[in-house]
Amino acid sequence: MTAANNQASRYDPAFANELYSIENGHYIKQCMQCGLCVVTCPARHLMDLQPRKYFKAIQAGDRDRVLKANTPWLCTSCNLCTVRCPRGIPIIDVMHGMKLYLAQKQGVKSAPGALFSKTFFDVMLKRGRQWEAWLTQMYFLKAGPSAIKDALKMMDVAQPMVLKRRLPLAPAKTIKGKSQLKKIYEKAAALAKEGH
Amino acid sequence: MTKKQAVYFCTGCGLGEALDIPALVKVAKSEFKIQDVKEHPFLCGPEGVALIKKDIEAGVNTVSIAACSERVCYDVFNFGPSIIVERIPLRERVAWVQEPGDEDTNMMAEDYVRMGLSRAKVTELPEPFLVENPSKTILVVGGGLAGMTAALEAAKAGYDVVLVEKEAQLGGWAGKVYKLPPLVEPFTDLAENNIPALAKAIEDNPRIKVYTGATMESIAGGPGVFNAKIKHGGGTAEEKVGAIVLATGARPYDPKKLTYLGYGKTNVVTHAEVEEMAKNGKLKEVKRVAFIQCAGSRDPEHLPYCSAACCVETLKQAVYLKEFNPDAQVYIFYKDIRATGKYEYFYKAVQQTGAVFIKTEIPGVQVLEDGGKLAVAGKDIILGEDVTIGDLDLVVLANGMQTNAAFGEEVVLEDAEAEAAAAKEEEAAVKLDQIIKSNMLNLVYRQGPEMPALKYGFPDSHFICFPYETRRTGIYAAGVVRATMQVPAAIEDATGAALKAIQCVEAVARGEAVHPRSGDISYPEFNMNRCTQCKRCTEECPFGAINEDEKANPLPERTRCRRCGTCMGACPERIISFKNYSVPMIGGMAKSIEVPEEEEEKPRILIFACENDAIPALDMAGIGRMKYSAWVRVIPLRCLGSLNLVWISDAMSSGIDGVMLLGCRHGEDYQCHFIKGSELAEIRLSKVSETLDRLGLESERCRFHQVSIMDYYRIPKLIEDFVAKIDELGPNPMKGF
Amino acid sequence: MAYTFYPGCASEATGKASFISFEAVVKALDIDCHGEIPDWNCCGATLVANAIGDFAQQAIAARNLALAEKEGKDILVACSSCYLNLAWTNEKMKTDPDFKSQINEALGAGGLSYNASLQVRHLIDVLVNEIGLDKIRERTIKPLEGLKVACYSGCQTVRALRRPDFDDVEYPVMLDRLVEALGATAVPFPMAARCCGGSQQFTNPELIYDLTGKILDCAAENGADVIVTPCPMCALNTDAFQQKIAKLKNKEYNMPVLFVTQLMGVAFDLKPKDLALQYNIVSPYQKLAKYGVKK
Amino acid sequence: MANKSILVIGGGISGLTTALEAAEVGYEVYLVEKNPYLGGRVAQMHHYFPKLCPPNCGLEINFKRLRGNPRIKFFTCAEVEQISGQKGDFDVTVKVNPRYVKPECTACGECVAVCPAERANTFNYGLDNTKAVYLPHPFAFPLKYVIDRDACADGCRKCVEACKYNAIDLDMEVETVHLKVGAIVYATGWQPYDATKISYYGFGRHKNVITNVMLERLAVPNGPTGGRIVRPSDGKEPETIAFVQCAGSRDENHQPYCSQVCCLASLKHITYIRENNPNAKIYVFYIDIRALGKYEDFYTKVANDENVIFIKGKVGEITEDPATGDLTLETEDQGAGQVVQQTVNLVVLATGMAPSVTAVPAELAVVDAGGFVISDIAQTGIGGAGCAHKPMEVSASVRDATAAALKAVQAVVGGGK
Repeated sequence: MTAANNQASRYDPAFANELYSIENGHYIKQCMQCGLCVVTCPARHLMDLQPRKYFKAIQAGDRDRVLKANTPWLCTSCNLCTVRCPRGIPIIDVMHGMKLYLAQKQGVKSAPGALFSKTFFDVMLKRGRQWEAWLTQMYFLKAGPSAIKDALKMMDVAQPMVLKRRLPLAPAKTIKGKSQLKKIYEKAAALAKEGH
Repeated sequence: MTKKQAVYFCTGCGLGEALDIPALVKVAKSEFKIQDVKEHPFLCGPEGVALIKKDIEAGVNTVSIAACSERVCYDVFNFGPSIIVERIPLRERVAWVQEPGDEDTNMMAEDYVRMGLSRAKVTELPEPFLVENPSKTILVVGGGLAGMTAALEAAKAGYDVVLVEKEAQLGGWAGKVYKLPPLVEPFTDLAENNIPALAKAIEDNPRIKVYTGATMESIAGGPGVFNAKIKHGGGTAEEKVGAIVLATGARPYDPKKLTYLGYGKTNVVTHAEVEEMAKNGKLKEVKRVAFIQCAGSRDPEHLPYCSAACCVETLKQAVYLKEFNPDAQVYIFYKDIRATGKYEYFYKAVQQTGAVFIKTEIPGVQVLEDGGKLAVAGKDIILGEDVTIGDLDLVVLANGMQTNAAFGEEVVLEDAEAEAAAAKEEEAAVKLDQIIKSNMLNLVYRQGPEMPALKYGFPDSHFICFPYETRRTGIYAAGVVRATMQVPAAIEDATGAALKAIQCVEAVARGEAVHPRSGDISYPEFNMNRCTQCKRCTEECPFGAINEDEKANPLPERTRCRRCGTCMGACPERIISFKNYSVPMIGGMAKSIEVPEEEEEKPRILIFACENDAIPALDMAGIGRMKYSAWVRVIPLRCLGSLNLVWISDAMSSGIDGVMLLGCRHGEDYQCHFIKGSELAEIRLSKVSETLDRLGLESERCRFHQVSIMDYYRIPKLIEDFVAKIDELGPNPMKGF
Repeated sequence: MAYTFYPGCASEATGKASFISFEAVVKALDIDCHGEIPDWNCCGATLVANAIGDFAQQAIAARNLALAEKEGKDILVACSSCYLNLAWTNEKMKTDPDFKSQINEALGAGGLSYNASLQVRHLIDVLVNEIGLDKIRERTIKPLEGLKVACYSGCQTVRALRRPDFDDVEYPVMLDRLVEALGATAVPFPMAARCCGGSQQFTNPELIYDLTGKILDCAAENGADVIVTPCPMCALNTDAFQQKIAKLKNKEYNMPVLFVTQLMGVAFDLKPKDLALQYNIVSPYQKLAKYGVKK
Repeated sequence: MANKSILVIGGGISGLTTALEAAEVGYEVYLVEKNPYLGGRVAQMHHYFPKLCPPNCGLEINFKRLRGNPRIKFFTCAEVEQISGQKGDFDVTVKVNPRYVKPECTACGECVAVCPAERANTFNYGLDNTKAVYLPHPFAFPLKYVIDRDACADGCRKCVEACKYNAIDLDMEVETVHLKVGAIVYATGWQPYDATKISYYGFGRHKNVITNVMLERLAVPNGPTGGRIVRPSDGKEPETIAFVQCAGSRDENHQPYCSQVCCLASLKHITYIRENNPNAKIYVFYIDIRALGKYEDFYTKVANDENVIFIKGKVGEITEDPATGDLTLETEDQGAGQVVQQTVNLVVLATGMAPSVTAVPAELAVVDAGGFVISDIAQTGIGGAGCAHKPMEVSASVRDATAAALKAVQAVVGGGK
């Protein structure tokens, strides 16, 4: 790849436009690069690209860097950047959109956050409510062998939880309107797809 | 008018306690032979005022009020236009700054009474200078956005207007653009080019007479009586006008000087070229475009200033590109996005079109040719890496602007040059105004044909508080000829200039001065019998108000005069005076000061102070009860530019030990309301040193200080320092001669 | 003012103590909140939008609003994350007509609709602004004198509406006032609305250790005896992860984490079972002993 | 017949200008000012940029113009209460609040000497106190004292007894004045954006976080510190100072527009500090430096000072070290590509301009979302001038106010559309 080509991919408007068209993606255009989100973000020290640069990379259409960045997966939805953003960008909503985009593009196993979110959703849709103990088990099962090690590291936290009956292993109630919920979801997902 | 003088002493506000009032009464009665001398414990109260009014009814017409400063109680002591009122500021300048009951305090008060009464004795009621049938027509030179706005706004206020445009059609630069940036809420949408509508409104307005394809051949006269000759259609038209708005605009910075940003390469264009392309529908095929901001601007090698409008213009053109081709991709290389005020909304709106902003250093980006296409390379500062944007169809240089007033040769006044050279040998010389022959007004003024230029060739004005301050009375520059600005600012500027022009013609009709001595009806009279044709008055008048005939006799254009008295100060023969302000009058005040014998060891220091800033500052020192030396006596001047050196030599020869001048800051950030007054005074003072030395006097006995109105806390210290210096020098050897 | 209650999924597991003590406090203060939204579903928490997008998640959340509207009473929420989702969805329903019609189209697929007639209120908001601190002070039988409390509002509690309508979004004070009405001392706690790491326990555990660690440090440095929070997620991270973080940082916190309703229960002198202290991981008994709390 | 007189509301630099410019054309003007003095916000400034000259210099000229012009009638302590009618024929009710000091006041100051009560000095943004009877500031025009009755001790009449001129009337009541005018110009100016609303900057919590307008008062010789720029916490001269630009401006959570003056104001403030302390080190945190036109020269001058460091990045958190009162700012330094913590002795927030709240009749005039009065005076007979119209610096305000004078003239002569 020549240097010029490399540069071209760094400023690829087609890629920028693709991301502008995802849910809430259009907000990224109005970032004026003040950098307030960066100092605001509690997870910034773990990010490959801190939020401002992440948005700048999207505006530039820098495909490689955007696709590789762990930025959205570190977002905790604490909302602080969103309430502070001087340009009114709902940053956590943008991050939701990016996470959905990345999961669709790269598969739910490409990032732990993608898998966890998907598992959470699956449990919820199936039962109408969350069942935290089940969610945890499902997640580690789906994540595969390497995750088991992580799970074991968590045992010191999980054990007292179980002891204190805060992770009931018996399934919680499911709701009556499960199919109603599913219909609502499906319709909403279809509408959202039409919307952009 | 036969004077009938009366003097009133107020004993309130501590004056009665601090001063020996009977002694002051005695000065008035015995030294000035004034019969009507009264005192009152509360002169500004209803009873006190009634007392004065009763005397006026009985025939008193010259009232001296020995009480507070003229800056206060101005309304209660106003007895109408036929009564002369002189204020003797015993409160702020004596009682509140001196030890009460002290002998020296009282001597000081007595001298103030003497100065006040000697002034009251000779001052006269001024009568206005009225010209016959003054014209109230406004001449607007330049038919672009600012000029058209000024013309229309003046006409809407009921004034006749003559509008002169050098091109065949009205519109100027704005007439050539495709659209204008947003002008109204919500400041996100481009405005349609309203120039045709403005032109139509002007055409339809019976008050406006338009000359297109026309230039100013000459403008002679002054406010109310300008004689404007307009070159037009092969001939010359003549118009009598009252005031002028100069709105000749700016021109884009010459792109030929921007080869370092790729100008000259195919498809590297300027803002103006994009406007043309937009108008001709040539942007349809353009897909990838880079703008380079600050092309020439903010660059010491080119235009050190910011051209103010280019950021918004680029944002506007970015919208064009999207309008013609929704797939267009815009890149903007910038240093700072200067979309000020509500243009922030526009900036955001343009971001929403998907334009990419790249912060970079402008001399530093490179424009490259890349296989029939263009590429721009530079450092993306906030992404932290070098970038190259290639495959560009167009590179647009935001090439800024330069005032039209900056083009042309500089005026060299031959004799002035010679004199300046001679003066240079004496070190101090009055710097001549830079005047550039830009062929816009062609004034028949002795000082040169155009407005004096400020930095970068922009004509007036330099003031913050008074942006329509002008050094050519009745001529107001507006729009981008005066300063770089965005479109809404140019519209406001032109509207304001129209108001000032209207105000000027009304003031001339009333025989009044315009800013800053607005309302003043006094004017300088020249006793030509004694004129020696030295030309100092014509050269030093900051407003170019005095022409000359072939024999170098001054020809004052009275309506150009701003009544500062600079000519009066300049004249070595003292032939120039106002009815209520003259060399003998001020000299008389100085001479009225009683100079004690050397043995008494009571030196006397005379302060000439600018009434606009130094005098209020001295008042503030009084209000703050700050103490300063009892040796000083202060005489206010209209402007230190009116300082005549004879006052200093007279003071010195009468035994005054020192003279101090308090004037405004001068130099590039001058604060003198008459532009050059304080500077001239300092230069004159430097010339007097030689004379003093010849008299065997130390030139350190005269001192000049630049002070501002806020220096009141510093002035007592300046005075003390000077007193110490005088002590060191010892008494004036001229004392008693 | 009458309310319908939205308990949220945590009420059935990790945040069980919140649910139990809430019910007791509602009773003690005689708050007119006598039933859950019938057949409520998960609000989507902070995760569902990642999997299906904001709009679809908000449609799911809106099902609860539609069900509640049938009850005709405003919604009271104790869980901060649930509050965020429900209140924000509700706000958009009220202010964005396009959004409203789209959501109603989705709800229509399930035979529901929502006319945006309700308010969604957070427990703290209702306690401070509706019930009032005077009443809480009055009801306080055992003033918690001398108890130093770090009032950890949590980030989502105050930022739901993205406006400072209900409390300052950065430096909340309502919880402090509430705790002070119980006779306790609210210590300065600049991290009151800072993130604990949220639901990243499995996906980015380092983040939890780091952020929750900072919160624990801040509480300790300011001399707090206990942390009080309304948020189940905040409580989970600061309580369940406390030992682990202490070990990682080689520190000792011993900082019990109480739901605000548990603390109110102590001050109101409610029955031990109503306080639900048995669910707490870091034992609170020692710190609360002088207020008559026994195991 | 249309009424040809003009009402100007607000006696700051814009209002004075509109009033004087119209009156010098020849129109009758009423000027209504809510403070007990004319001059408005600029009277509180130390210097103007870029000439670094004192505002009182220009105000003095304006007061001189006012003193000599019989066509202007002005009211201080006065507020417009009600406006009805239409262009060319407005009825206006003006409420004149009691000054408690009559026109007979000679400003001798005897009352202050005996007054036992104090009040926060609003002219100095509360940085010090005055007596309950006070002169608003040394250059106050008109030079008359005023009493803050809320600050008076119950039943105290010491000032009344001390005044030889019987100029104090503690029972003075509100007066109502009715005016008939043809055009109305709002020149009510601006107020500094309330910095406590930007809670992460800690204004109000951290003592050494001040606003730009407070710095003006600290720099001015007649201010609370006699012109010494010192920290509120300990009165020490700061060695390191940070300027936080766009504090509340260009921010949709606060004021979405750019206030236009804050960049230049901070550059000016840097000159104050550098003059005060030749060793002071200054950090400026900004998004864009907006120095239009020839103001660029001023920017260049300040930027060339090696003790001044410009950092592109909006400041996030400001935390205080309670022991020293020092402050640490956290910002993304975009040039360096990293988050930096900068500890300084003093932080100055460059808060922007919020329009001053006024009772603008909605049915007669147009006010934008930010509260600025934007209707065309020539068309509606009511509009704004200066910072009541939009955010701008002094010289632009004067320009705008002069333009407003012409628009008002057009309105009363019927020349507008």
